[in-house]
Amino acid sequence: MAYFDYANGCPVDERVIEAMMPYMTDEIGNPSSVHSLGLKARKALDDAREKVSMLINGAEGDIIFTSGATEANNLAIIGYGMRYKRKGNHIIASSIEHMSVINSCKFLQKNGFEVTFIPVDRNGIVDVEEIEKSIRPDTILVTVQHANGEIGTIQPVEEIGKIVKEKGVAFHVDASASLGKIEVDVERMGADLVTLSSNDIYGPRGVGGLFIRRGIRVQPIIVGGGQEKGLRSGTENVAGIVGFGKAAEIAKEEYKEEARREEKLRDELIARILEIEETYLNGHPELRLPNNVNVRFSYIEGESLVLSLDMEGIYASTASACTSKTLEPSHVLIACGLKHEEAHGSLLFTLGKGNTEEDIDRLMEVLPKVVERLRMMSPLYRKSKGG
Amino acid sequence: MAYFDYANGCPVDERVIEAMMPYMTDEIGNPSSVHSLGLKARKALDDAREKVSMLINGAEGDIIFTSGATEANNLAIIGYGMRYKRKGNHIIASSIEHMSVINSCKFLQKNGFEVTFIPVDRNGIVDVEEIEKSIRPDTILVTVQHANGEIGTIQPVEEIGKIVKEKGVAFHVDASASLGKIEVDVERMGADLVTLSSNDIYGPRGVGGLFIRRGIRVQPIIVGGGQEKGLRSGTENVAGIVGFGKAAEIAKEEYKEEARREEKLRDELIARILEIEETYLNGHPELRLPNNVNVRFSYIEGESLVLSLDMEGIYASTASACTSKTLEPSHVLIACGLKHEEAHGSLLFTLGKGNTEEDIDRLMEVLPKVVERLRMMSPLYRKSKGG
Amino acid sequence: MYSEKVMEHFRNPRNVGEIPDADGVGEVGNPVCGDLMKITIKVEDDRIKDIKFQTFGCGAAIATSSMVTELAKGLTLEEALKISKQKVAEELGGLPPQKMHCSNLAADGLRRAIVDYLKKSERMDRIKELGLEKELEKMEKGELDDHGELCEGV
Amino acid sequence: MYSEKVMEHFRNPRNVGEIPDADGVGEVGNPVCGDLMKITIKVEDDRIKDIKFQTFGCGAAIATSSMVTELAKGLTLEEALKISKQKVAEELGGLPPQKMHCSNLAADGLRRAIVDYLKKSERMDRIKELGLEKELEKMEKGELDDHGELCEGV
Ligand SMILES: Cc1ncc(COP(=O)(O)O)c(C=O)c1O
Ligand SMILES: Cc1ncc(COP(=O)(O)O)c(C=O)c1O
Repeated sequence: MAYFDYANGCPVDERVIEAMMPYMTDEIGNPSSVHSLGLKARKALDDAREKVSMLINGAEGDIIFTSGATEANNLAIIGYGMRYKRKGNHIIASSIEHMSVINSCKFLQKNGFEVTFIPVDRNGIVDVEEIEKSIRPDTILVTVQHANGEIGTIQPVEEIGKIVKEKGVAFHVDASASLGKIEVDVERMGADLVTLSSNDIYGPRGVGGLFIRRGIRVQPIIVGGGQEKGLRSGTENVAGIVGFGKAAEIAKEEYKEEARREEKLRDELIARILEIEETYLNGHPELRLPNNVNVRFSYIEGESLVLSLDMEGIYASTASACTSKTLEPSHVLIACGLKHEEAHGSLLFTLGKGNTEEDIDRLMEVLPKVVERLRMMSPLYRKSKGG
Repeated sequence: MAYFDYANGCPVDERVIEAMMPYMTDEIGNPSSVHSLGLKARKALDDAREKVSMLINGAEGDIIFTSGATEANNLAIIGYGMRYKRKGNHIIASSIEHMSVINSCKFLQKNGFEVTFIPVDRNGIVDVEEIEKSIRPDTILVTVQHANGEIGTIQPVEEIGKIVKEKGVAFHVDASASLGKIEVDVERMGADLVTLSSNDIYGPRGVGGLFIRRGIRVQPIIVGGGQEKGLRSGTENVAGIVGFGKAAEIAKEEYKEEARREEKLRDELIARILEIEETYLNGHPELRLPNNVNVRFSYIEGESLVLSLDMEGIYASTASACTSKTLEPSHVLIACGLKHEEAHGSLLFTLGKGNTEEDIDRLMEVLPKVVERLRMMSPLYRKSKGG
Repeated sequence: MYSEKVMEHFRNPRNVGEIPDADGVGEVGNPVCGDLMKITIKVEDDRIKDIKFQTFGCGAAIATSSMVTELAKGLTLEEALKISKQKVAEELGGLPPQKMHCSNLAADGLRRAIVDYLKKSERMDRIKELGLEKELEKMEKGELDDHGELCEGV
Repeated sequence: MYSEKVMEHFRNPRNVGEIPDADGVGEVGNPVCGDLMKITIKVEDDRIKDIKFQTFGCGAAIATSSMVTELAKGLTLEEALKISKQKVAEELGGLPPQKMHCSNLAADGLRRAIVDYLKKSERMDRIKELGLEKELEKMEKGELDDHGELCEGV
């Protein structure tokens, strides 16, 4: 077996599971309970908050824990938009944001906002000048992801942050895909709101967070008992949050070395895949997450590639996992200017801690054959070869 | 140690942890991934959905998994209200609903809805006639909890369901506190939307669900990749959901016997506590959750009681755990007509699988002394004794 | 997502390829939508003597193509025209709802191959008899099959 | 929630009770709000010779009461009047924000006990000197202390 789908699902680090376990069995106090078990739970939350904060240099703000990156993106964009709609109702987003950002923007559109989606170049880099030009007196928020989970492209968020700040507009950065892969420093980014995800750093699923800079307000989207300073109600998932905290602590310690390791594997993998004829790299050749390999193969379709690899115990994917009902190709690849048939032929490999040289050898034993087999089945291939 | 705070925090059943574990370490596919690990994850979700559905006789609808009961209540009330606001903008709720219901109603109020809160009697039973009288042509939703987590009172939801159905209005029932304690049968209740909580049945925290009857629509409150049939976006917390499913399976098998056991302990505990002078039961004497003991002690304040018991390793609470900043007493007790000072003097014991006769003996060794000590400190007590 | 039967056909697709001197050729789909199929048939005594497919597309597209060729082989043209999308999906033990329309094209491809055969053998009477004039018209105009319109990418 | 020092005072409150023939009595709070305190003092040579408290309230209310009696014992009236809520909270290693106002009443109770003593000993001049006329007025009208108005329950 060789697993190359870390962006869509990560195992939980054993040390994280160990840290979580007591909070499932013994330390079961509710953080809102007055007694000492409640106090312990409260302390565990504070401790996790501190650890996550340390990973992102977040001392100038607070972390609000959520059920994941999607909820954090909703809270950031819908929550900020609805809170400040009297100030202005224009927001700006890149066109390759995750669907949770795009659909949050669309929610605001239905509620009287105007949204400007900024184009990206062929490598997926957002047009910074266009952002600057699009900022109007009624613009209240700019949202740009740190890195794209699908094509791996890293955005010039520092540069964008500076421009946005100069204009006095709030800046949201979705760092779900970059956290634990490259440096996420909310100060250097100049970000006011930053979305974080636990599973992407080998923490449990069902947990995420939103960094909120001091002085920035959002309106909650889930209301109730007033937990998380009133910004996110619902009994806190203590074990999950403790796990996220532990994962953040481990990431801080280990991610740089691991990133270097994965980067080497990535570069080797890209080089070897591109040896297959009529195969191309998607995303930026250098400004790219250390664990991301996104390629396209002419004449064949991604899903059948994934299924063919699956038959050999190799796990890859076509794009960011979301339950697209429309069978449309990834909006990210289309935004990068790929033709639909090119987008349909794309394949995503994301590396993680478990991957080794051997995995790559195993993959490269299988992949050329699979590509060849599917091409032989494809009417497009025959045509292009003069059929 | 004796833990009497199960309503605010439950340990996770060991069998549940065992069921969850593989989905944290090996079966890490994303349910939206095409490959076979994705398929396994998808099957695990379906399996959990089936198990939760079985527990509530939910074949006539679907379960949407959420991050907890709070989110499910938000989805039910805000989601239903916003979806059907063209049909009418009046909703009805009991006055002792959980804050996640009350604040969802208030959210709708701010968005053009009118909300009628129905009073309850001294025992916490909602005034059914008043519900019937309050239904107007523009009423679109009635929401009444199955049982109250704080005073344990069980509502006549079947009767209410009938009335509501006759009027052609949708019926939401918050069954978070009753699930796994008494029978929750969505058909007998005649409910269209039912809120479920995982931790209350010894499943993990951070997971809940909303039963949605076929034909009923809600607008999502968290948007993104379109998971959970588009009603709840965000990568599914597979391990957590599997845990919830396993907990539901166990509950179906075991809850009745356990409820009988706890009921006996409860009755003994109530009888023995009421032997302390000037002590009274809150909530209904019979229509009451089998694990709920809520009592008030004249002249003393609840928090100091909780802290005093905590010093002896006994864990109880004052009310439903929410992070009240206002120091106001429980809105539930006030709605039952208690005076503020009575509400302040209330104490909540909730029983669970771990409790034994010995726990009760231990508690009853300590409680009378603690009450006596605090009363001796209280200026009210001295006064009443002719001071 | 897919049934065992779908996966079996995906793993071992029947009748892959192109008949060199085919009597009829049917093409459906559009690479823009992620699906393109080409069916070639050999006909003898109004019976499908041989059939082969080529497909660019997802697992469902490949499996349905394979299934259609298996179902059609040996049938009379009239019988072969009765193979519906529904039937193909059933024989495969069902398809995911979102795959029913876009990736289940092979029956249409077969239909077009038959029309092409009848046209080439100048049997317009038979085309009329079998109610295939509209299909022929579309093919001559180079129109996409119905599915093309479903695909938002076009 | 609470500091160790708070818990220590909660566990072992100092000076609990009521001085039977007290020279001054101060009552603050309102059971409706969940807090009521009664401070009794014995005064000799304008010095607090003895002090006791009774409190209905939460952990913070009991701990702050205990702390105030400990701080005040032996001080001159003038010194005792300088004990602020802030000081009490500091001495306890801090209080949770939501407990600062409502449950931290004991300094007010002590003030009222002192006013009561001065009034009973007919020392209106001293009351004026110490700027306590307003407090006296409130007490005579049976008005609640400031805290009563904070409490939404009233
Ligand atoms: C950049 C980015 N943002 C947000 C998300 C959403 O994360 P989740 O589905 O865990 O909520 C993802 C997930 O892949 C992502 O890549
Ligand atoms: C009746 C009821 N509904 C909803 C909730 C909210 O549950 P959670 O905080 O787990 O979201 C509770 C929690 O105590 C409850 O008792």
